[in-house]
Amino acid sequence: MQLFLEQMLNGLAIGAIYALITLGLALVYGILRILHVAHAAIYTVGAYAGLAIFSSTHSLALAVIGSMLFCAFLGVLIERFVYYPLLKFPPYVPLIGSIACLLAIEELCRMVAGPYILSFPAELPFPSFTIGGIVISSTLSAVYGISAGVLLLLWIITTKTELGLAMRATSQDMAIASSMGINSHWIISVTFMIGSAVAAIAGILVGIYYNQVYPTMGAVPAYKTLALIVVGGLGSVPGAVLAAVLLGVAETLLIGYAGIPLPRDALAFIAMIAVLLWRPQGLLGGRR
Amino acid sequence: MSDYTITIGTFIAIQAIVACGLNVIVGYAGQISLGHAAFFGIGAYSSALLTTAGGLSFWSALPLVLFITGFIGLVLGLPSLRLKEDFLAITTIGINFIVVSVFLYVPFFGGALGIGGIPRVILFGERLRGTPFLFLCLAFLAAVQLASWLFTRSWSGLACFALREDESAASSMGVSPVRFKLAAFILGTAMAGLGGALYAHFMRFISATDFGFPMSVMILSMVVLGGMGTLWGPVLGALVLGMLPEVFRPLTEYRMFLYAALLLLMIRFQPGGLLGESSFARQIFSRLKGGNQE
Amino acid sequence: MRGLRVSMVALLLLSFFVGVAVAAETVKIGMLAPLTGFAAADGASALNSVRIAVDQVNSKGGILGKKVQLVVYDDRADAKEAVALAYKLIEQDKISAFVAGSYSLPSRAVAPIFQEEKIPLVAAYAIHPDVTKAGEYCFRNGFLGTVEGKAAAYTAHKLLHAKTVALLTSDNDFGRTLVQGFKMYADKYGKDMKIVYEQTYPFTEKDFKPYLSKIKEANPDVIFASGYYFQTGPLLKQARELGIKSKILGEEGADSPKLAEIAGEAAEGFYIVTNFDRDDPRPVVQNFLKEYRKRFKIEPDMVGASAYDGFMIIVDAMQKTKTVSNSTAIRMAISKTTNYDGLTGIIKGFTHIGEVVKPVQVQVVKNGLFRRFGVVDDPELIRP
Amino acid sequence: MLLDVQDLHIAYRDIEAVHGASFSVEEGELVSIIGANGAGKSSILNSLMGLVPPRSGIIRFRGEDISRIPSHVRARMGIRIVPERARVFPRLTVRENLRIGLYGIHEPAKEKERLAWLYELFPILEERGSQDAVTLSGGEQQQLAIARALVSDPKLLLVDEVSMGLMPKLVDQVFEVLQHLNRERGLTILLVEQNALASLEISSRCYVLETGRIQFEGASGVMRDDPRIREAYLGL
Amino acid sequence: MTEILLSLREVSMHFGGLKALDKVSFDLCNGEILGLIGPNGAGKTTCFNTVSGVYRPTSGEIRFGGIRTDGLPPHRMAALGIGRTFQIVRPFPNLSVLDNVIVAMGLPCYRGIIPSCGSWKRQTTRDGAMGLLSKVGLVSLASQKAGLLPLGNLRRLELARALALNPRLLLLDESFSGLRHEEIAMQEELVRKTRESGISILLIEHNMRVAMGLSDRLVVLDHGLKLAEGSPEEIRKNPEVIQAYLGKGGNSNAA
Repeated sequence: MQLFLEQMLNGLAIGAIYALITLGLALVYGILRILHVAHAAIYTVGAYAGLAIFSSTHSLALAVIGSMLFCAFLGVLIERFVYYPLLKFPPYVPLIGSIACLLAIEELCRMVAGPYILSFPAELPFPSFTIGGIVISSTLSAVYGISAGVLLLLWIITTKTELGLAMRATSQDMAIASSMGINSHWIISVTFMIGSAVAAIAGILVGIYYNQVYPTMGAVPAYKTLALIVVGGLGSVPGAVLAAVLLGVAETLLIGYAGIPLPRDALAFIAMIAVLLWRPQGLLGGRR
Repeated sequence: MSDYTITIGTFIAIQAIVACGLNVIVGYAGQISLGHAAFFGIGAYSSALLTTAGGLSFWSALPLVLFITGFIGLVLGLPSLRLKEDFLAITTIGINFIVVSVFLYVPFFGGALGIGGIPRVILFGERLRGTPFLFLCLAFLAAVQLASWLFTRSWSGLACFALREDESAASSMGVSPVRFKLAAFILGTAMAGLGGALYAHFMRFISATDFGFPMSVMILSMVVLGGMGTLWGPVLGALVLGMLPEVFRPLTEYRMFLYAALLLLMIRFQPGGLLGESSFARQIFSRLKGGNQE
Repeated sequence: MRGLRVSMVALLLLSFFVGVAVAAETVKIGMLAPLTGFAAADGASALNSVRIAVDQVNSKGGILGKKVQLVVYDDRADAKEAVALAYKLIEQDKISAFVAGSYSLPSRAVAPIFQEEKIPLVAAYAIHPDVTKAGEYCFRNGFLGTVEGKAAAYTAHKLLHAKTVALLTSDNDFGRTLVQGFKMYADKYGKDMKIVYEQTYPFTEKDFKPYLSKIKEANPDVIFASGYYFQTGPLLKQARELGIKSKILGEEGADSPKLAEIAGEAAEGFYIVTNFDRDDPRPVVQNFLKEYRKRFKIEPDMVGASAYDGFMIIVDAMQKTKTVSNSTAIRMAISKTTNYDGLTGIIKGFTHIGEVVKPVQVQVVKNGLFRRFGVVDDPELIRP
Repeated sequence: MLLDVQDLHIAYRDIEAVHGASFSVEEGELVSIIGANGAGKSSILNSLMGLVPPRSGIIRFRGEDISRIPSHVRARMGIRIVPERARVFPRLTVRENLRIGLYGIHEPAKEKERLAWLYELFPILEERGSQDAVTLSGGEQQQLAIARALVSDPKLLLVDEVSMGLMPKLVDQVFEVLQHLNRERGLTILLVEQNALASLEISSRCYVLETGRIQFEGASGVMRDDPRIREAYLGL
Repeated sequence: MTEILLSLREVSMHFGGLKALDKVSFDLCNGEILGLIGPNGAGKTTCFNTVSGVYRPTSGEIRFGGIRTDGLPPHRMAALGIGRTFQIVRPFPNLSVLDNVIVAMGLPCYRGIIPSCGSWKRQTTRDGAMGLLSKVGLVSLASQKAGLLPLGNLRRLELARALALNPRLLLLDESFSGLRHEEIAMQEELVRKTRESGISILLIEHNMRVAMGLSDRLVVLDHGLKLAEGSPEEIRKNPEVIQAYLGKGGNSNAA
């Protein structure tokens, strides 16, 4: 039982990290219907930018804020330069553009920061707990705390603010939203900024959690998150978050608890195909 | 010709064959497939297993390889009947990841160690390597191009074009979407299987990582950049994208960045492909011809 | 677009001139390393170390009075690229010998080519058995997985006195053969050592808690955790976080200065079996360490050390036979290498299939640095 | 003149749907454009709102040429649309749909007053306030679409086929509301309708559109008995 | 005596709670032009789609030439002899006008594996297609890309495509909408000629002038129900129809 609970806690942490990375992708997909694979590159840049600022200022807060700003800018840059002009083409055209972006940014990171894995020696100011003999380490509680905080903040932004309302309206009917006075291109850019800023947080968090930052750290999330947004229901942000958490727990339990040696990266896609057969609109997706 | 050039040429020829296969699916029938490398891999693995464990020769294994990849292509093409656009795109990515995992985790396929000791192709008693093997690949490429050409001239091909352009209109004209989409999948994946078989017997050992998603993206980029749905587009795309990394070779550490950046620029400014509608090449060509359509 | 085209042409011309300019009396030794892509860090280590070797040789007057020139290309750890580049090295650069500074996949692909062209090949750290099986021209300075696996088992059994062990294996060719070696030893000598847990994990794994929680239950004396430093680093950290007290033993993949950086405190007392002993007092080791730290501002690792030796073994053979072009003679000389004073230890020689015979080093992390813990030199174990 | 349209051409790709429509709306008027389906009515309204770019022609709103400015700027100038088939935001609640109508307007006191007035006009919207709009019936969605357009106090209301798919009783209700808004509140309305007689009843002037061209216009009272209308619709 | 070619018996089509068609029955006789009319949202297009095989009706029975066809997919309907056009034109935009017609000429070849491997680039096929194009007056545009044609030409192209199937029944879905006057006249002429060649026609039309002028009989739908059926004169005088069309205010002035 204790083992099970420990595994659950681990799974939740992995799921929370997946959720942070998937979030931006789901936001972007919801509004532009683009498979934004380069999101994973922004996440990588986020980790590097955070590390660079942290090494020069020794302030984690500054690092997080600076990295978020930088990534927001990068996200908008990709949106304006690559996606927006390619919107009228079939979806694989922006997708190839996106993958080329991912590759170019990965290589750029390597050229700037070097090929070696860098460590991210920051302390996350979170306490550790012991509940009923189960230790929740400070890194684990940091992952919970930060992701819960980010998700909460995002929930507040999307449901309680005028901006969030405009974002949701734009993703549901862009033309009508703009006929209500919403500058939809600006809203698209804002969506990219928010998604990219969250990716920056995810990058820094993962960098600290595993204490490593390296050029290809986005390679696995880049494609796994695609499966997650399908499982969640294309375009549904809560669905993507739910799918991410479920996948984290499922992976952990299957591998660690049940001891089934499964190819972990394929699991997401196997789950995806199962979901598509059972509920083609995804967990929380509505009919379109 | 040096063996270096021959090797590059052989890879380009093999990739062109695979790209032609993808062109049948994406360019002719209008179905998105982002997992084409999976079929490239299935072809390579089935040929490798048939010739090593199965003890067959390349030539007797080849029809089986084409059958196997075509059949699996048929099965995995089934989602294209129900799923549209992005769902289909991501599903095909998923298929690629799952197929690679199967190669990697099922001991029958050699697992992480891959399959080695694949025999060379023997033709007229000669063990083919170097230039003769390149010519073999080029001959197969010619055959694939011929098959593509014949396909575009066949009623099946026309049916696929019609489906690509407008599925409801096509089906109201007696074109069964199921039958012809699957036909395109079978033909396209069988071509990928042929490419895979050639690859296996050229490299003489294979491992799952050769057939991952990045390879699929590479093949799709070849088709898109060359000009989707054109006969020569995939070949041109394979040529350009196959040679670019070699052209950039002197730049060592910087070459992959330049390659990616160039790919990005090409897709950004030439999304219809180098041979596609309104491409620079076409515009220049029509200007040279003195055409004044505009 | 225009500017781009112009610069591309310029680049082509430039590379052409560079190619012509160095055609003088030199000995060319080729090397492939992954300088871009996911394996770029190892490629950089290998290249850095070999550059030191080249400079050391040239500063002493080269080989038989001729300067050594290293021709290196980036293979991205991709077999396809490696094959083409092998031909490029052979035909265009006309190299006399080759250092395989890349992973198993590309090395395995190029070995038969060099064999056919009769060009001696020394693999630095590629571990797939097929590399040397390509023929008599192919040698390996790194350990076979089975050898290192046996040495690891010996270390656990004899040096760490384990009664129970857990095996957590990276799921790639190396990890699999390591476990094979480990079990070979355990079956033969280690009847009193019980394997209480065994599991493989995928290459991309970063989160080991699911496995570690299970291991914690089994509570073994030693955990043999194979994998690269970017895997074992987090693994160590997570193991200590979970309160696992078992000793943890890794392998050469974890031999990187980055390991201690990643794992921090948790790296203390972590053992590895590897082929590079930093506390070796011999001048070849200490000079290399000094030079490397000075030039690259980073600690050297086993990948680099092994590539350095791979290169130096070739140079040594050339000097002994007094030829830089007679590849048969060079090959013979390499195969007859005995008690060579290498960076990675005293190389006792090569077996008839080209596998190196040298002691396996056991290192332990103390104050963030790898220090000597012991040596496995039982010929029973280190002879493949 | 509030709205003045000169020689408007609208094309989708290469297919021209409207070939040179000219018409105008005075402040305080309720004008209808009627015509059978496919005549190009919706295209005209959409291009007034900026959702479809006109191929050529001039759209003047309060004297300013707005034919090239983006939709959201037009919305902020006081043009609002009740789109065909309502097109409410399906996964926003009724209240949120109304708040979208207020986007960019920050006058809390006035907002409250307008919402209260709209809830009085369409009580069902207050009742269903926290439901997702997709759960409303067709008629309720249509009411929501009208309320969403009205909540911002527009200068010009464009109404597109509001009677389509509604029960006859509801059609009457909706038209009554529009008439009330025009007469009592002085709201300028441009109505596009297939239901000719109902829209003639409430409008003061009327344009008859046939196959992308305005065929004739006139005061609604006169037009009602004009045989040409019957001809346009029933092919008599 | 005319025999019945197409018959609908109590055909219903429900989408969720919406009854788009509610127990609609009517017959179409051989050689007849039957008009299907009704105000927007009356269920005409739904009715059409159940006949052409796009939808499987929720209940009811459709027979074509005596064969039960409800639930058959569109390509089977085409093979049985039903050609159709689309309300929103659906050309194959990147194929030439000629090739658009040739697609339909392949109907006999699409059913078997061997015939479908045959070449479509044959002179006889081409001549046949050109013949159809000359019927609709598009010969001069044969090599143009269909996507570049104006609407009027596309409507005629769709007609030529449908005729290339050699159908017994032609379904025309608002194939006059969006056309100019002179184009409408031309199209009407084409439809009449088609009927004279022995092809029966079911048409949906908004333009009442056209529907009344062409049809032998009319079926009026409103809110998914069959409101009336009869000759154009009867329909024109039917007060329910007038109200359905012009709205409530119209009853006092029924002509």
